[in-house]
Amino acid sequence: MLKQAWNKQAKAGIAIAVVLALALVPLLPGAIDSYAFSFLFFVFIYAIMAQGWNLVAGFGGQISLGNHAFFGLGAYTTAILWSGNYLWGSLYDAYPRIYYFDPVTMVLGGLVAAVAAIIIGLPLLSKLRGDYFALGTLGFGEIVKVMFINGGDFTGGAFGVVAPASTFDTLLPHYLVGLGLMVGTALAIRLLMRSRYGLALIAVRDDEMAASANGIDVLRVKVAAFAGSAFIAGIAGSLYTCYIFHVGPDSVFALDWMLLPLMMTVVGGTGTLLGPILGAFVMYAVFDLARIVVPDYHPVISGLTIILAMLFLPKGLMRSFGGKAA
Amino acid sequence: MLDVNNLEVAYGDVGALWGVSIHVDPGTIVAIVGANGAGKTTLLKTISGLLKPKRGEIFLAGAPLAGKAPEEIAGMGIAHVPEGRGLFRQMTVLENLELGAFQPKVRKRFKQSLEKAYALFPRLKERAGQKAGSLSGGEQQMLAIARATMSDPSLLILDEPSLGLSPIVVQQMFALIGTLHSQGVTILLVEQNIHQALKVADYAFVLKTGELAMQGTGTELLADPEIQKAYMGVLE
Amino acid sequence: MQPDETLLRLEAVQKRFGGLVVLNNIDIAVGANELIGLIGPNGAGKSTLFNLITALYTPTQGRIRFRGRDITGTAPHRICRLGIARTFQLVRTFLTMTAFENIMVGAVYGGGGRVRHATAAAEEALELVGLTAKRDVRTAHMTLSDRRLLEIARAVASSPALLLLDEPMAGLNPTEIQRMVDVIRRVRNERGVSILWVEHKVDAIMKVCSRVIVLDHGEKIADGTPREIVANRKVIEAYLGEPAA
Amino acid sequence: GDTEIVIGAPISLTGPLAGDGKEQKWAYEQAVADINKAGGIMVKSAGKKLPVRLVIADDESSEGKVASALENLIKVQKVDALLSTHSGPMNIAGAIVAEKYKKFYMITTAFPFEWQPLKLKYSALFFFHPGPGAEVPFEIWNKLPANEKPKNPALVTEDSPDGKGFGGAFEAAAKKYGYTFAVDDPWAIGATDYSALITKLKAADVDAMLVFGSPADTVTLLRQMKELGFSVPYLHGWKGTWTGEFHEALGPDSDYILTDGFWSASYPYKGAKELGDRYEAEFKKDSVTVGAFYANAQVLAQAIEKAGSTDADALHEAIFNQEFKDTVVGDLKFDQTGFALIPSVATQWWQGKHQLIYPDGNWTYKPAPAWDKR
Amino acid sequence: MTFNIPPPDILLQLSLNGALGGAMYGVAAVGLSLIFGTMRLIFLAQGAMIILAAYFVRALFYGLGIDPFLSLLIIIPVGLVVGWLIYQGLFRKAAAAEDRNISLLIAVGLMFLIQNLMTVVWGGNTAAIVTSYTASGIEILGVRTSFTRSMGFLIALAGTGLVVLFLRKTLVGKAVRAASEDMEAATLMGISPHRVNAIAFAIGIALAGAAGVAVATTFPFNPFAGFIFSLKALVALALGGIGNVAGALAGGILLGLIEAYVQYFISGGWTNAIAYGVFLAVLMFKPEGLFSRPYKKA
Ligand SMILES: Nc1ncnc2c1ncn2[C@@H]1O[C@H](COP(=O)(O)OP(=O)(O)OP(=O)(O)O)[C@@H](O)[C@H]1O
Ligand SMILES: Nc1ncnc2c1ncn2[C@@H]1O[C@H](COP(=O)(O)OP(=O)(O)OP(=O)(O)O)[C@@H](O)[C@H]1O
Ligand SMILES: [Mg+2]
Ligand SMILES: [Mg+2]
Repeated sequence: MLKQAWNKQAKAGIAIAVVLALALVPLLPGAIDSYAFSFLFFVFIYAIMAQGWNLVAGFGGQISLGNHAFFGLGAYTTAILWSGNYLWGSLYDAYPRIYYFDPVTMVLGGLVAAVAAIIIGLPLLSKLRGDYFALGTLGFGEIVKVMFINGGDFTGGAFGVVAPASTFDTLLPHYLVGLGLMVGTALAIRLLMRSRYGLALIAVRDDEMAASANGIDVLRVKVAAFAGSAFIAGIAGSLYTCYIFHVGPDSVFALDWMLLPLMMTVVGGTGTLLGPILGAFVMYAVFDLARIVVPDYHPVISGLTIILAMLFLPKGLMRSFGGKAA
Repeated sequence: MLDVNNLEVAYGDVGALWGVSIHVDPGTIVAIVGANGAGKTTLLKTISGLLKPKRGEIFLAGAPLAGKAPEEIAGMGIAHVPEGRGLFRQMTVLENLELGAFQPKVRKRFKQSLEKAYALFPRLKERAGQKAGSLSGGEQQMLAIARATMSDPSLLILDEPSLGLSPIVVQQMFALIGTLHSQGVTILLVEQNIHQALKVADYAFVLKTGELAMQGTGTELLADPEIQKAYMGVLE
Repeated sequence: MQPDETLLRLEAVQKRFGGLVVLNNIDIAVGANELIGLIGPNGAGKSTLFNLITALYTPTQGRIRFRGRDITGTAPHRICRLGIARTFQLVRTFLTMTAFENIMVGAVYGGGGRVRHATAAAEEALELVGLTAKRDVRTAHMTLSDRRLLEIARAVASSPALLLLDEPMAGLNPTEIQRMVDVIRRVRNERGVSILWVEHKVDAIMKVCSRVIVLDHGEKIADGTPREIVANRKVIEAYLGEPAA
Repeated sequence: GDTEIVIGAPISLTGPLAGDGKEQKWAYEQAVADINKAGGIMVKSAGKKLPVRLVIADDESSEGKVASALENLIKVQKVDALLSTHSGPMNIAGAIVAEKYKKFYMITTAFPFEWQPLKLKYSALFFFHPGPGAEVPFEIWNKLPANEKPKNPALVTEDSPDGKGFGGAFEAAAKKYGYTFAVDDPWAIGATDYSALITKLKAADVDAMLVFGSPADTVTLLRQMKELGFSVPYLHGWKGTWTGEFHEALGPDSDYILTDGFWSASYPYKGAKELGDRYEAEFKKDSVTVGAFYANAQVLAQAIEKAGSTDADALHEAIFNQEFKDTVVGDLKFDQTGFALIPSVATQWWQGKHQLIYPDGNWTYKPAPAWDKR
Repeated sequence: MTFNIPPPDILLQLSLNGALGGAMYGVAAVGLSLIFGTMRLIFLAQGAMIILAAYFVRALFYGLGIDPFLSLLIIIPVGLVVGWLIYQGLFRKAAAAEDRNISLLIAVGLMFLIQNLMTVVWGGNTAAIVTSYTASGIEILGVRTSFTRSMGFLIALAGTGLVVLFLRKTLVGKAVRAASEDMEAATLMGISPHRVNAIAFAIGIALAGAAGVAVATTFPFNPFAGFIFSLKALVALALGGIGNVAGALAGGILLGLIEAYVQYFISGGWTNAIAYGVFLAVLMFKPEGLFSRPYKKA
């Protein structure tokens, strides 16, 4: 008991220390222009995505293979609002500075994804369970991609949408917003899991029939988790657009945006709060290192790493080294 | 037939059995009784290889079972009807019975075994083409036992076979245990229905929180005041 | 019985799976604060009946009324919130949760209460079944009998008017059976809950229940006091058999 | 740097486009080696000739990964200027990153209709324009005798940014030259069955096809046309038809097929033939692209010399509105948007070789007979 | 766009060629179905295995002069062994674990690994085989169609038939189904669950080998061409009903028909969207697949 309490406190302490350290990184001389800085920024994006996947799959027990579609929806929403000529014209022309991480645009990116998740989640989740749901979401991802390719001028077709990059001058705000969103997502999920909603989510994961017999609206809980996961993915997509300035179907609807966060979560520890973040740090570091050290065949190394991690760390880092998970 | 010496089993760090030894003579019915959580299921699972013991040894007809996989142990003639029945719910009743006779030794006698099983459980014959998962609780238990007899085992392990059975079927089941016994099958029986179990058993062991508390012939234990007090409390 | 006292009423309920009629033309009425035993051979349709009442299945014919209101086709979670709670034949606890969290699910969602209020209800329910000492144990690590008790506590925590128990004594030894009997009596007496109780431990049913309903092959074949039931030839033939000893 | 000039390039070393990436890498390496052989680049600010070092980062054949590759080149490798990778969408992604970090990104192989609207300051592009490029087949048709002129031409393209862009250009050109397409249909990338499309073409009595697609898709289409006994006298391919693999996968069936290209070793320009010979010696086949990549490096080197530094603004001044002479693609004249046009090439496959038809063809076009008469 | 009803000969042509093309998805789906049905694993590396087999066929053809269809005699046994080894080496441990994500990710890792190893060994360019019968046509029902695709169809039919017989009729086949459902119970029957999983994997990979022959003789391919096969095979799998092996082949053929009709009547740009739309609709409204009979009592 005592040991457990200490363990918990120690974990929280380490987490706070790491966040503080990350927040202070920009103060180091030369840090902002270093590769490590953009490396960390990418880690944040993947950690947010992983966190979103963990919400629906780790805590909710519904394996979604369609989170890349929500990422893409968030990314496109941001890019279209910001550079297109829809609604009230180009946001960028109207407000030349606030388009970066404009909270309204970002939340809209998340909302569009969440609404899509509700529209697709209601029929899917009321009909499909387990593997069938996983397959369904995979199909959904492909459909969204094809729809965007065929979306005409509105989506920029197969070419996509470009936002003006000329005003970029430093990665600092990206870094800070990314860090803030990563920490914020983790805190939000922690709060959520301690609320009555978290109770219902775990109950549904453990036994749907018993959950419904105890008064839980199973479909609503599942759809809400799916939509929450999509919201997080949409925000991550929005953040990515602010960095990349060009969204196209092949880049933001790439399966990587689903597979890598999934893998990071499993490596870190499915159904744990810090696992997805830890997994994102470790795995992205491995991939990036491989890319720099052995550029000609780094995917081979990445593939091997995934296999080895799954063979030898199937429970995830958090559970293998961090004692029992929260 | 079966010798268990000084068995110790744990789930992770949590011990479940401490130094349990039992002995089963060929052709007898041996009952293991005890409260919930006493470790009865744990003992049976360890014998059939589903759990690995921390310490101790198990011999079947003199052959050590240590380190053997469950399927190998099954091949040596142990049939285990597990607590949760372990039916193949998506497969038909008939297919379940066929798989009961999976081992090469008994495949040839499949037809006779099937008739024998149907004779014991006519309900199963009616349901032969139905998915096992759609049977009622009691029907499923019947199927599980019938399936175990298909392999013509030398040692039949039953974990709470009367669980969820109606009184008539319970009676039939104990009669069946008697029949199998008279055919020379050795039976290791775990039961909550202590009265019935001790009545059919030649010998019985009482487990208490993972340790052997008592042993004796069925009649001895039935008469024991301790046992009566502890496990057969009359309803008020 | 007065109609307004009737809590649950099944009217000519039928359930078919494909061509197989599992329940046929069942009429059952459960009054307030009754403790009714439901017995019958394996496959008679007892669990199916429960699944119909809690809306996990929908009847192919007939109506189900609760407090006079037609609840046929209502979603399972609403049934619970209306005041019908149940346990399962194969225990279904939330395995990764602690005992207390399990009960909280019933208290918060079934009881429809606020979290603070629900906490008190959950503690009470835990106390009622005598599991207070196991409050923070994960149910994956609990024994079968404790999980059965826990299921009852979880159901009770949702403050039901009607509780459906599906073989709560299966797999329990006599001592534990006695404990279970006590719990069931307390639930009925202290909480004023009506209970419909499926069980094969006939002696327990006969001792405790005021009324017993017998199903056989999907038909209701008897409905009466325990005394009437044990003497009913049909029931003896179909189910009880001649007294063993 | 003061002692050397570091030039970075994202290249598809892995992933589906790794094959093309290998060719591109070879071309850049040749160009840098040749520059260094000549003593390097004269840089005014250093006051001497500086050697060039080429560093490469893998873009994994993915638009999304180009950004990471460039972050790596700019921040870890500290490159002074950049050369492009080789597909349109990836180069757009790359140009945007370069714009962010104010490093000059010298591009070839991207379509101006994708790049020009971005109005980027720190990248320049030379390539053929699908506008004039798309006119090539019509120019060729105009010179054909009346009985060989297509009556029912068809346009079939893959469903990709380039495919769509090109499709649009073809449609515009057809209008200009007075042709209408009897069939105008895209196919999904990686489609395995083209029988429905072929049935459609057959039903429309098509006698000429303009095809834009990857090598694998184009080969599958052609094979299936043969299987179904459908052939057209004039079949002109873009992107998928010029590689050696195309010829290998079709064998003699590749004869008569016309293909695009943006370079030819038979160009009269300085160094073209020599580069072509080197390529043939190394890879045992000819190429219709490596010259463009080689020229890309030539342009950047000349621009650095002109600008006297690798500063992005200085390079912008040195390239926009300027002319570059004697590259292996000839003279390049960049306009005020930073775009320079190179001619589009049309060749006809004949016994495994590209025979130049347009421009200035020394080879006369042969219409394809039916499959069983070849 | 106009919806002219085409003449019957064109319809026949569309249908025949669509069906033959779809059988390719079918072969891929049958192997996937077996692995999915027994291990509940979405084996995303199946497409990569098919391409690996195609490269192997090519090496046998150009290296040793072995005819691609004849090389089935080598590919199938090798596939069986490789499948067995892959299971024992990579999936044995994961199959016992409850977390299904782990085996999914191992499959993803394997896919990355194989794709990129192929790139390293054979380069990323398109590869192909040219034989005497490449691109030759034959007449079926008065309709001209591809010889190699017809052969692929036969391979698909034979492979599926054998697998179905194995699962339905043999005791080992039933054991494969049993172990996939309840591993612990299966062991108590004397069934070695790992052995039956390995059998399922071996057959699955052998079928990928057969599909590889069909692919190599028909299409040019590159190391990354397999993924689309995996996706299409998944669609075919769902159309046919998950775990329904014969249905997987039928699902593949149906998918081929859908694609052909969409390409002809609407536009090639929509084939994928419509195919995936049908896939979703089937999952939702008929999750047991289009070809499974509703359960009837004896
Ligand atoms: N999978 C498991 N993990 C951890 N502990 C377990 C596990 N299974 C059983 N136990 C514990 O081991 C002890 C013995 O359990 P076992 O199931 O053998 O008892 P039993 O005598 O069969 O009881 P019952 O009559 O309820 O079936 C109990 O304390 C139980 O909680
Ligand atoms: N989903 C289903 N599909 C087909 N048949 C079913 C289904 N559910 C139950 N049955 C059949 O309905 C009958 C009644 O089953 P039920 O589970 O209600 O019996 P029960 O009275 O609870 O029996 P027990 O006492 O053995 O638990 C059985 O014959 C069973 O096979
Ligand atoms: Mg037990
Ligand atoms: Mg029941």
